[in-house]
Formats: sequence, C-alpha cells, structure tokens
Amino acid sequence: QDDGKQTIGVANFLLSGPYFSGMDKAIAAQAKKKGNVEVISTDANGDAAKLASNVEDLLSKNVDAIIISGGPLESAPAALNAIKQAGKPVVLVDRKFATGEYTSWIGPDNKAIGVQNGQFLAKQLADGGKVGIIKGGPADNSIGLARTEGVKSVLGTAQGITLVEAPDFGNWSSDGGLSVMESLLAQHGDLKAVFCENDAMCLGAQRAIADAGKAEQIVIAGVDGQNEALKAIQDGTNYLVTGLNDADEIGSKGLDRAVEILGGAQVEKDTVVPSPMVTKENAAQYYDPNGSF
Amino acid sequence: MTVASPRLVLRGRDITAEAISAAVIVLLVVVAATTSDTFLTPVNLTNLLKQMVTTGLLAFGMLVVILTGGIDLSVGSVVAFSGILAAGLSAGLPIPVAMVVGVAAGIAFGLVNGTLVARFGLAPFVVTLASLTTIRGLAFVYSEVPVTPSDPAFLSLGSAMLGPIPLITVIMAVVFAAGGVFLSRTPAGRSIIAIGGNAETVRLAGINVRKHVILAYAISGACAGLAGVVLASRVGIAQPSVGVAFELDAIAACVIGGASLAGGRGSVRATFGGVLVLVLINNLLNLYGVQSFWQQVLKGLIIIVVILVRRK
Amino acid sequence: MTVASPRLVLRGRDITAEAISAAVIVLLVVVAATTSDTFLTPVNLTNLLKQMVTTGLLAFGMLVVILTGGIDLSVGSVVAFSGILAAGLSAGLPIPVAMVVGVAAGIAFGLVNGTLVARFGLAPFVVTLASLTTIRGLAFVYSEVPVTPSDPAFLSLGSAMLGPIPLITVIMAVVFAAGGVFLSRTPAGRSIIAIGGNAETVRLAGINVRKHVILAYAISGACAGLAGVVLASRVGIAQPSVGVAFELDAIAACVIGGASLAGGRGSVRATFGGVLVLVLINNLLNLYGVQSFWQQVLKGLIIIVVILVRRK
Amino acid sequence: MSLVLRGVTKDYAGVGVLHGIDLEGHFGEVLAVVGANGAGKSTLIKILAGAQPMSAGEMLIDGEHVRLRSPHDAHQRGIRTVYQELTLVPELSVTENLLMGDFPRRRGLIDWPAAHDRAAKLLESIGFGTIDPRTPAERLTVARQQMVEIAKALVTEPRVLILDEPSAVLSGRDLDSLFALIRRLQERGVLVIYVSHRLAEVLDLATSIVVIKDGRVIETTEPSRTSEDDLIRHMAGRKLEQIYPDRRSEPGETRLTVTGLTRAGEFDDVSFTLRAGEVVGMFGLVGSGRSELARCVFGAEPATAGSGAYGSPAEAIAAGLALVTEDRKRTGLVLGMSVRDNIALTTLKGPLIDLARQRDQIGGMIDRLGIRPAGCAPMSVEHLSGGNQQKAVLAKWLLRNPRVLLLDEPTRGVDMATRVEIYRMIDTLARDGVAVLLISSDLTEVIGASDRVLVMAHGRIVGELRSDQTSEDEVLAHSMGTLT
Ligand SMILES: Nc1ncnc2c1ncn2[C@@H]1O[C@H](COP(=O)(O)OP(=O)(O)OP(=O)(O)O)[C@@H](O)[C@H]1O
Ligand SMILES: Nc1ncnc2c1ncn2[C@@H]1O[C@H](COP(=O)(O)OP(=O)(O)OP(=O)(O)O)[C@@H](O)[C@H]1O
Ligand SMILES: O[C@@H]1[C@H](O)[C@H](O)CO[C@H]1O
Ligand SMILES: [Mg+2]
Ligand SMILES: [Mg+2]
Repeated sequence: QDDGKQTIGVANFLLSGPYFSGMDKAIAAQAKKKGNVEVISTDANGDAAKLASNVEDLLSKNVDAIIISGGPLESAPAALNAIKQAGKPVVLVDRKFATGEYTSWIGPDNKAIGVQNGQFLAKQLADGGKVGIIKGGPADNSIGLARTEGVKSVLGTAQGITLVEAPDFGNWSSDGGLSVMESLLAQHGDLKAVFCENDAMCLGAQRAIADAGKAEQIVIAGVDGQNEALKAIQDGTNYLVTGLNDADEIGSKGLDRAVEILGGAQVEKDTVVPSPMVTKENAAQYYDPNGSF
Repeated sequence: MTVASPRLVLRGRDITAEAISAAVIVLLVVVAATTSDTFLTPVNLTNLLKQMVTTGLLAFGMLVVILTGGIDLSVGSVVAFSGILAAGLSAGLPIPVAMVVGVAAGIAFGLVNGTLVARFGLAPFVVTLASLTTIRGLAFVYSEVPVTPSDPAFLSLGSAMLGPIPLITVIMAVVFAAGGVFLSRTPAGRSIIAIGGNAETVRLAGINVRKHVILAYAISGACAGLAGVVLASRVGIAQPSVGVAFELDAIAACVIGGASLAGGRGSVRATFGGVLVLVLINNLLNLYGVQSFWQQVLKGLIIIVVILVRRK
Repeated sequence: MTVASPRLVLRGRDITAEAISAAVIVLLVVVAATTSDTFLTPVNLTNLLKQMVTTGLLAFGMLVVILTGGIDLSVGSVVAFSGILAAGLSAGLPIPVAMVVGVAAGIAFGLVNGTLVARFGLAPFVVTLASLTTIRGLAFVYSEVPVTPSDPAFLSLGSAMLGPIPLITVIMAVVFAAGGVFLSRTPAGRSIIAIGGNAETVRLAGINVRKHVILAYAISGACAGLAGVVLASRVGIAQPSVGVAFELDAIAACVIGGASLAGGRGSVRATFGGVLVLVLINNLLNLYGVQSFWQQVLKGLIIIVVILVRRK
Repeated sequence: MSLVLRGVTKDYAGVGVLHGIDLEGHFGEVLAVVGANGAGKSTLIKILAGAQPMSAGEMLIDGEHVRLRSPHDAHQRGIRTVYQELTLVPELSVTENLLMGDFPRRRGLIDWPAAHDRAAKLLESIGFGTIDPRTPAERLTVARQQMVEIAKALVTEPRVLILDEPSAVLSGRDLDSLFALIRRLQERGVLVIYVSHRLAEVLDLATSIVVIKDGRVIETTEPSRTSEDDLIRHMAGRKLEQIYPDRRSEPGETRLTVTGLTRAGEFDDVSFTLRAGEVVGMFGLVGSGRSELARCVFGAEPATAGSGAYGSPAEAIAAGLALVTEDRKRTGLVLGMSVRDNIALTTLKGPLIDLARQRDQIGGMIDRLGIRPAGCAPMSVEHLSGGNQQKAVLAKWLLRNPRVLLLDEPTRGVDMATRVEIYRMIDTLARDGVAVLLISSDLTEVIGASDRVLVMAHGRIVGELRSDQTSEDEVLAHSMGTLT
C-alpha cells in the first residue's frame, strides 16, 4: 500500500459463460495497463454462499477494493454487508443488485437495449407480422426480463405486430437458442422476426431458422455484441441487429472506477454504459476477430 | 419391497418393459395428435427426430454402463469437450478427421473412467463425478469462449437430411441397432450384462471382467463424444459450457425403460422408448405453451407417473 | 474386484475409513499451513467454518439415505424451495416460525420421496431426479423473482458468532453429533443401516422397513431444508435458482468418507471428514490463486487421488 | 398342543407348487420334511414362516385358526425360521444380527457392551461360544454364518423352530452341536420342523417324517417304521438300485500337478496330482482350506508360493479345467439372468453368437441333467429350487467338456435321487478320461464316490487314503488331527 500498489479483488458469481469470462479478462487486462494494480479473481461457480465466502476470502487477504460480477445473481446482501463492515469500496459490474449497499455500479441499461431493439424491429416490420421472443431464464433473471420488457414496450403497441414468447428458456446458450427456436418454428411458421435476450441464443436460433429454410423470411435481433454475432451482422445475414453490451468496456471501466475511488475521487454512483445499436452499417467498427468476447 | 405382478412373455423373452413403454408412448402420441394442431406437422416431427439425438446417443452409452452396475455422470462434460475439440481442430485438420478426434477424446475419457472403476475398484459414481468436474474444466481450459468453425462444411453433419429424416437421427438409429445386436448377440455384450448381475461368477467363467467394464465406459465415452460432435455441428457453435446435467436425462431414459441401476437388467429397445417418452414430454409441454417452471413441475410428475405405471 | 487390504480395528469397530480420512485431512492442513500465509489466519479459518455448513448439512442427510441403499438427488432443489419459502413467509410470520416452516417443507418433500421409494418400490435415483425437477419448478412457482427479507434479523442466523465460531457451524456440528448418536445408538438408526445391508432380513425381523426408509428421506429433506434456510440467511436473499448440483458435493463427501452407494456402509465421522476434504480442496485452490477452470480440473483429480488412497 | 396344516395349496403366477398339503406336528417333536429338489419343501416352510401367503388352505395352532400375514406375525406366535439361504446383514456385527430391533438400552440409547454380552451368552448357551459377537457377519465362514442364523432364531425361545437344510454347510463338531441343540429344544417342548436331504441324520433326529413329492404329502411315517431306501423310494417314486457307482479306475496321464502350493493364511505347502480317469475325494472340516485351495488352483486367487496353480480362471479354463464353486448364489450363478444365459456363460463365442445352436446345445444339457421344471431355459434361474440351481451350475461347466473337473460341495442341497445322478455323471466323466477332484463335507459321499481321499486339516494335506480301504472313522480322525 505504501508503495502505491493496490490490490483489487474480483468476485465472479459464474465464470463459465463467455460474457462473464470476457469481463473478468477485461478487468485483469485493464489492471495490467495501470501497472500498479494487482487483481485477485475468484469464481463462485454459481453458488451464492460461495460468493459470500469468496468475498470474505478476499477481505481476509486485505484487498483494497472489490469488484463483483454478479451475473444471474440478483443480490448478495450479506456479502455487501461484510464489505461495508470492512470499510472497503465495492464496484458492481454488469449486474446491478436489487438490494444492498454498494459504492458504484457500471453496466448497461437493459430496458433501453430492449427498447432500441423493439424500435428497430418495428421499423423493419412496417407491414406488421409475428415476432418471437426467446428468453434466457431462469424466471428470476431480471436482466433478461428488462430486455424483453423493453422490446415489448415498443412492439406490444405497434400496429399489426403480434408477439409470441417461447414458453421454454434458452439458457443464454446457443444450443438452447437452437432448440427453443425449433419449437417456436413448429408452431409459428409465419414468424417475421425473433428477438433473443442475448446473442448466443440468437446464433443458435439463426441455425434453426436456416435449417428450416426460413432465412429469407425471419430477421434476428440480439443483445451483447458477441464476436460471432457481429460477424453475422457484418456479413449481411438475416442477423440484423444487436444492442452492444460490451463486456470489455464494462470490465475495464469497472476497474478504472475502483481505482478512482481508491484515489479518493468523488465518483458517480450509477454509470450506464451506452449500448449503441450495431447493424450492418457500423458492425465493422465493433468487430474485433481477436477479441475475447 | 413389492410383489411381482404379471409379466408379458413373448417367445420366452420377458417383454413387459417394452410393452409398457410402447403403451405410454402411444398414449402420449395419441394425446398429442388429438389435442394439438401442430404435433403432426412435418416441421414438428422433424424437430422431434432431431431433438431425440443427443439424449438418445447418451442414453445408449449410459445403458451399457448401467448394465455393468455402473453409472457415467461425466457424459455432459464429454459432450462439451469433444464438441469444442472437434470445432477447434477443424481449423487445421480436415473436418471428418477433426470429428473423429472429438469422438476419440470421448473414448479416451471413457477408458480412464473405466480403468479407475475396473482396475482400481473405485465407485463409478464418484469416479465419473470427479471426471465430470475435471473434463468440464478441461473444456474451458481448451477454450473459454465458444468456438465457431470457419468452414461451413462443419455444419453439414448436423443439418443434412436423408429424405425426410435428419442424418443425425439416422446415425443415432444405427447406434441403437448396432448396440442392440452388440448386447444380445456378441460375447462381449452378453458378458457386460452378466457382469452387472454377478461379476464374480463371470470372472470365474473365465471372462475378463475388467476388460469388459472398461469397454462399457469406452462405449459410453464414444457415444458422448459423438453426441458432442453432432451437437456442435448442429448448433454450428461449440460451447465449453454445453451439456450440463445431460447425464440426468440419459439416466432417466434408461430407468424409464426399465433398466436397473444395480446392473444386469435393461433393454436397448425399452431405453429407446424412454428417450421417446422424455422427448415427447418436452415437446408436448412446449406445444401447449406451458410456462418453463411449470414445465419442470410437470416433467418431474410425469416421470413419476410413467415409472409408477411401468413398475414391476 | 480388489483384494481386501488390512483393516484398522479399534474395540471391535473397523476404523480404517476414519483413519485414512483423518490422514488425508491432516496432510491437506499441513500442506496448506506450510505453503500459504493466509491459511491459518483467523479470517480464513472462520471462512472455512462457514463454507463447510451447506455441504455438511446436505452430506449428513445424504449419508442417512445412502445407508438405506438409496440416494437423494433432490436436495439442491429443496435448498432453493425452503430458502425462498422461509424468506417469503418472514414478511408475515415471526422469523423463527418462517424458518421452521422452511425446514418443514424440506421434511414434506422427503416424506414424498421416501413414500415413492418405500411404498411404491420405485428406484430412488429416478424418484429424486424427478422431484429435483419438480421441486425446482415449484420454487419458481412460489416466487419467480428473488425474495429479500425486509427484516434484517433474517440475516442474523447466518451471521451470528458464538465466540470465534459461526452459529451456523455450531448448528451443523450439532446435527452431526446428534446424527452420530442416532445412527450408532438408536434402534431406528441401526435399522436404517441394516436395511441398506439386507432389507429383507430386516423385514423378517419384524422391523417396519418402509417406515424407516421414509424416515431416512425425511431426514435428508430436513437437512436440505435447514441448509436452504441457513443459506438464505447467510446470503441475505433467497433465490429460486440456487442450489443447482449441490447434491453432487454431498454425495462426493459421503463417498470420500467411505460410504458405499449400495447401502449399509458409511460413517458419520468419515462423512464429516469427506466434507472437510472438499472444503479444504476448494479453500486451498483459492488460496493458491488457481484459475477457476484449472480449479475444476484439479478438484476432480484430487478427489480421484483421495478415493484411491482410501480405497479398501 | 399341535400345529396343523389342512389342504394348503400354493401357486406362483398360476403354476401350482403345493397341492393340498396336510400336516400335523406336536410340540416336543422333531418333524422331518423330506423330498426331492423342487418338491416344495422350502415353499411350505415359507408359508409356515409367514413369508409367503398360502393360496388356499388353513393353519391351526392348538386348534385355533391362525392366518400369518407376515414373518413378524409368525414371530409373535413363537414360530421362528432358519432359511435355506443365508439372511444375515453382512455389514453388521453378529450381536446386531442376533438382537436386531431388540437391543438392551440405557437412557433410551442402545447399550452396546450389554448387547455384546447378551449375544455372547446366547452363543455360549447353545454351544456356539467360539464365535466373537463383535465380528461383522461377512467376515465369518459360511458355516459360522449358518450358526449365527440358528442362534438368531433362538434369541427368544420359540415354540416352533423351522430349520431348512441347516446341516448343508456344517460338519464335524458343528454338526454335533446342532444336533445336541435340537434335542435340548425338543426336550423343552419346542416343535422342530427339520428339512434335510441327509436321510441318515433325519432318521437319527426325527420323531416323525413327512415325505413330499411334487407338492403333495405322499407318506407320513416314523424312523422306526422306515429306512433310507424306503424314503428314497417314496421321494423319487422309484427304487434306487445303488447309490455309488462301482469305481474301478485305471488312471491315465497326469492332468494336474500341484507342488508346495501355498496361499498365506489359507493353506500351506499343498502337493497332489490328479490323473485322467480318477476321482479324488477331498475331505476336511469346515475352514480347513479346501475351497481356497480349489479357487487358487483355478486361478481365482493368487498363490503365495508353489506351483501348479493357474494365473487366472481364463487360463485354467483354456487348459481344460472347470470349477463348480461351493456357493452357487454368490459365485456360481447370475441370479437375474435366465437359466440359458447362465449355462451359456462359459461358451460365449463370437463375433456373433449363434442363438439357434446355443439353444439346442443348452436344451440338450438341460435334458441330460434333468433340470426341472422342464422348459426352464428362459426362466430366471432364481426361480429354480436349490438343487436345480446346482444342476444349472454343473451344466455350465459340462458344456465345455472339461479335462479336469474341480467340484466343491457339488451335492450341497441336492436330493438323494439327484445325487445318485451326479455320482453317476462323475463316474461317467471319469471313465471318459476326465480327472475329478470332489471336495465334500459329506463323509459317506467322499469315500463312496471317489478312488482315493485327500484329507485336509488347518490348510495342509494330512492324509491320503484309498477309498476302498478306509472307513469314515479313519478319515474323520485324520481330519481332526487325532491321527497322522
Ligand atoms: N417365486 C417363484 N416363482 C415361480 N416358481 C417358483 C418360485 N419359487 C419357487 N418356485 C418353484 O416352486 C417349486 C418348489 O420350490 P421349493 O424351493 O419349494 O423346492 P424345495 O423342495 O425346497 O427344493 P430344494 O430341495 O431344491 O430346496 C420349484 O419348482 C420352483 O421352481
Ligand atoms: N475356525 C475358523 N473360524 C473362522 N474362519 C476360519 C476358521 N478356520 C479357518 N477359517 C478361514 O476359512 C478360510 C478357509 O476356508 P475354506 O472355505 O477354504 O475351507 P473349506 O475347508 O473349504 O471349508 P468350507 O466348507 O467352509 O468351504 C480361511 O480364510 C481361514 O482363514
Ligand atoms: O448481461 C449479460 C449478458 O447479456 C450475458 O449474455 C448473459 O448474462 C447477462 O448478465
Ligand atoms: Mg429348498
Ligand atoms: Mg469350502
């Protein structure tokens, strides 16, 4: 501490998703750039109690600040309490906790992303049509819910548009998106568009649509800006749009934020990272074939 | 703990399990066909044919292991590893070679599982629970992020059709047919079944028990590897996180088909029936638009009802 | 398949399993203490004490079921259901009452599992696999969204300390102590063990086998319910999605402790040892800063090594 | 004071096993039940024990109608049963197996020292005092497990004690203790129902004898009014001309040479040879190491020293050996499989098994050995009676045309008529040039069916006698170490 070196602990709830591991990497990379910041990363592997004890572990190692990447976890009051008691700052990235005290949060406006997608699709389907929605799940995942809510807030009232929500969840993964899309297609062969709560599911859905020979008929809208999705958009496929939810940017900004706080700066409590709409026109600008996510 | 009920016997073979499975399937199909407009549409039927492949392949491999009195919990992780390996290697190797290497990786994991069980006498449940963890870790170590094969030919295995039937469904059917012959007509197959009944008796009959147990796990590994390659090819993206809890459906299919987890008892045909039951349940609940968590509630209850009905 | 190796016997009791577990634990502790500065710090030790609670509670319940020759895969879902029920009810009921109801829900699920196994003779693996699915669904039916108890007192169970020891660790220790007495010194406990060895003999001795099997599942349900309540209180929020795959660690703890999944064999002390082994592995890998995916790889391998060492 | 059965019938899934059994037993009596394999003795006993419901008929105790709904029901009425199959919980101690469910307690908790004490006293009082009550049942020899089974039935003194072939695994002093025990119980007014294929001991022990054939009582008699031959005639429905064939062997080439074979803790420095065409008997008291020796020669367990043993069962089989083990349920059969699949185990040939050929071959062997019921090939082997299961094990090995046949207690639980068939078969095999080792605890058999007898005691061969020049007394004396 005297030598100006700072240690920042990262508590990941679940690393085994490309988005989350991408964010973890971005945090580490940003720390390296700074030179005097060391990062200790932990993974709770989806266990809320383990997240709490990982946080306690980090505190016992006397880290200067903690970054929590909560993923599908809705909140962690006890962990936040422990950090507060230890008098350390905590920065949340991506996931804003529903309850509990934190120092600062950096993440997307999920509802806004949904609205943006909704508006794009409304324009695309000027003549109306059926739009499928594929959710990630489970039912308690408010990030996904906010995105779908955003889409619905626009398309639900749009002229001539009907929404069909797949009953089953796509589990945020490509194979999940594929099989949910297959079921959706069996019942609604007349879909004109599909929205998925993230790109991974859209990529699976795109396969199912192609297999069903409906690539000409159905357009796709996603969220995240995952490499494969950006490429598909850039290549001019029926994958038309995604709302950028940049793991790299959020991760590195999260690290910056923690460092600023340790430096004594007065910081904004909640920072929304803008989620620009990515389409064929601007995809090249965001697509980095060597990026980690 | 229960009293034996009457059995159906055909040419000396007890076909009660098969008959009940068949009845349950017919019932599900009739209910589905009469209550849903979508069920009998070509699109939905093709969906069904595709959706049974992963569970089907895993269930056959699982059955072979279960027959020895073992269990293979690692199959979901093998699916992930083999898929991502094949996808990754397809960048530098001819696609068929990459896919064969993916399946071979599954066989290798099976050989390790089998050796730990047969050679060192460790409990199959824990061995494969540990390898579930290790192999999942290895899949992420190989690539933390999903791998998308650049050559679109990687997708052809997963999307090709033989007439109205998806190629991968044909592959699964071939596995089941060959597996049926293997278990009923070859010395190795008969030995595997007998080992599950009484390994010591089999050993004293001069049969190499270890070799056959290892073979059983290798078969399961091969099926899981194949399922992983097929899935990656079908989705077009190989993910290290895929396949979590796949072992559960595979085991459920075997048991719905009347296999005994104590070993020695189980039928290829009835296991296939078990796969159909699971796939039909999922399909039906989706067609009816049942909410995801109510689907879970009902799926569990239906499984209970099915095994209550087909109970000996 | 292996030759029996020498056994350690103390006053007529075979303590080989306990002795080997103890040796493994001592080894892990010595390695940890000498190679990591952090391991012996009070904070880390407290952490260890807390980390063992969930797995510990589940492992004890699991052991009781395993002793009967069964298995309970539903515990992770029960953790979720009981936690969210207790948190939800705490809005209207006194917190202790809400918590007791949460545990009672676990018992109720256990009774259903046990009845399906004992009364209807269904395979425990599939019964509890099905109830795993159904109960998980019910947790979401109860509340789709996480429940945060408004009264901060809900958190006190999870955070209170008795001197240097967390209250929840004390609770777990009491469960193990009482459980040890139950299994070794009460007729019901002995009957449960005997049932796993040979249910028919127990029935012939005029002991109600069904009742005891149901009791075993109820105990597992109670432990899972308690673990769920404790977890919700410790995390401060109850989520219907928690507890996935918790059953695996619980089973692993029992088997590392030498329990036989065929039933009749298993020790409370050695199971606790198994819990310690798992918790120590996790803690060590964390202390050494091993990357998450490599942690999984190593965890699986270490489990294999441990059961190889303690193999009979 | 009596127990009466009237018109008891039993069928399994429509197949009749018992057809109207009438039977009367008085307290203070030893009622023997004899009959061929599959006659229905064990089934009858399961009904008496409350373990199986009767399909029709009635049961009266002291003139009062009783319906047994469960074994527990039977226990409550003082009826205790020692089954043909061992029923101990292997993992649990002898004490616990004995007292199961009825432990001495202190402050609500089981008092283990007191429990062990009680178990030790019980074992002592019935003459089985050498068994340590703290030992897990699975670590006892089969014979000792059988004694524990008997002790278990006596924890609370029964009014009716049913013993289904208790002597099949006992020999020497253990057998004497059992007989003494039965006599003591009889004197105390217990009704002992005793099932055995060993007719000599039946005639010695019983006060009355019931012969069952094909599920019917065909004779009720007393020892004084009958003879072994008589009983056999009733059981088999025909007269058995001669029990043991005349052995007149001219041994050929040496087929097996065992030299200095040792397996630490089991047997020590054993040497013997088996030659083509001879039948060598091997006698010893229970625990003398005969089974271990046979298993070791066959390659099932490794030897510590010496030569003559094979490296694995596969090697032994390839060299023409066959081993019929002493415990058919644990090491001879795969219980869940059909009779056919069991018999096929030693002759699996690939790549594809010729099912038609297999069916013919095995059908022929089933006919040759007269395995009952007819057409049992697709039946689950666990539904066969004990004796027929034993024949199925034999069939499995005979299918391989072995050159050396190791038989460990091949007639355990086998009825007299079938025994005679087995002796004849052994004789025929030997005449065809097979070398046979016949391990048996039945003195008469071991001398009667062999050319020479090896006697084992404490893991060593302590004597070799020519069968036509020795006596039961002499062999027994060798085995007890009173002669050298
Ligand atoms: N559960 C069952 N299902 C069908 N048949 C059975 C069953 N149990 C016994 N049997 C048949 O009942 C008949 C009588 O069997 P039981 O065991 O009573 O004979 P046993 O006289 O005791 O013969 P052994 O001397 O060989 O022990 C046999 O033919 C047997 O195959
Ligand atoms: N008195 C005894 N009590 C318990 N175990 C014994 C006793 N004597 C020998 N043994 C054990 O019995 C085993 C040898 O028994 P084995 O089965 O080979 O003998 P056997 O002569 O074939 O008798 P059995 O008729 O029981 O088969 C050895 O493991 C030995 O340690
Ligand atoms: O915001 C993230 C990403 O969209 C990811 O794809 C799934 O989890 C959410 O938390
Ligand atoms: Mg019998
Ligand atoms: Mg023997």
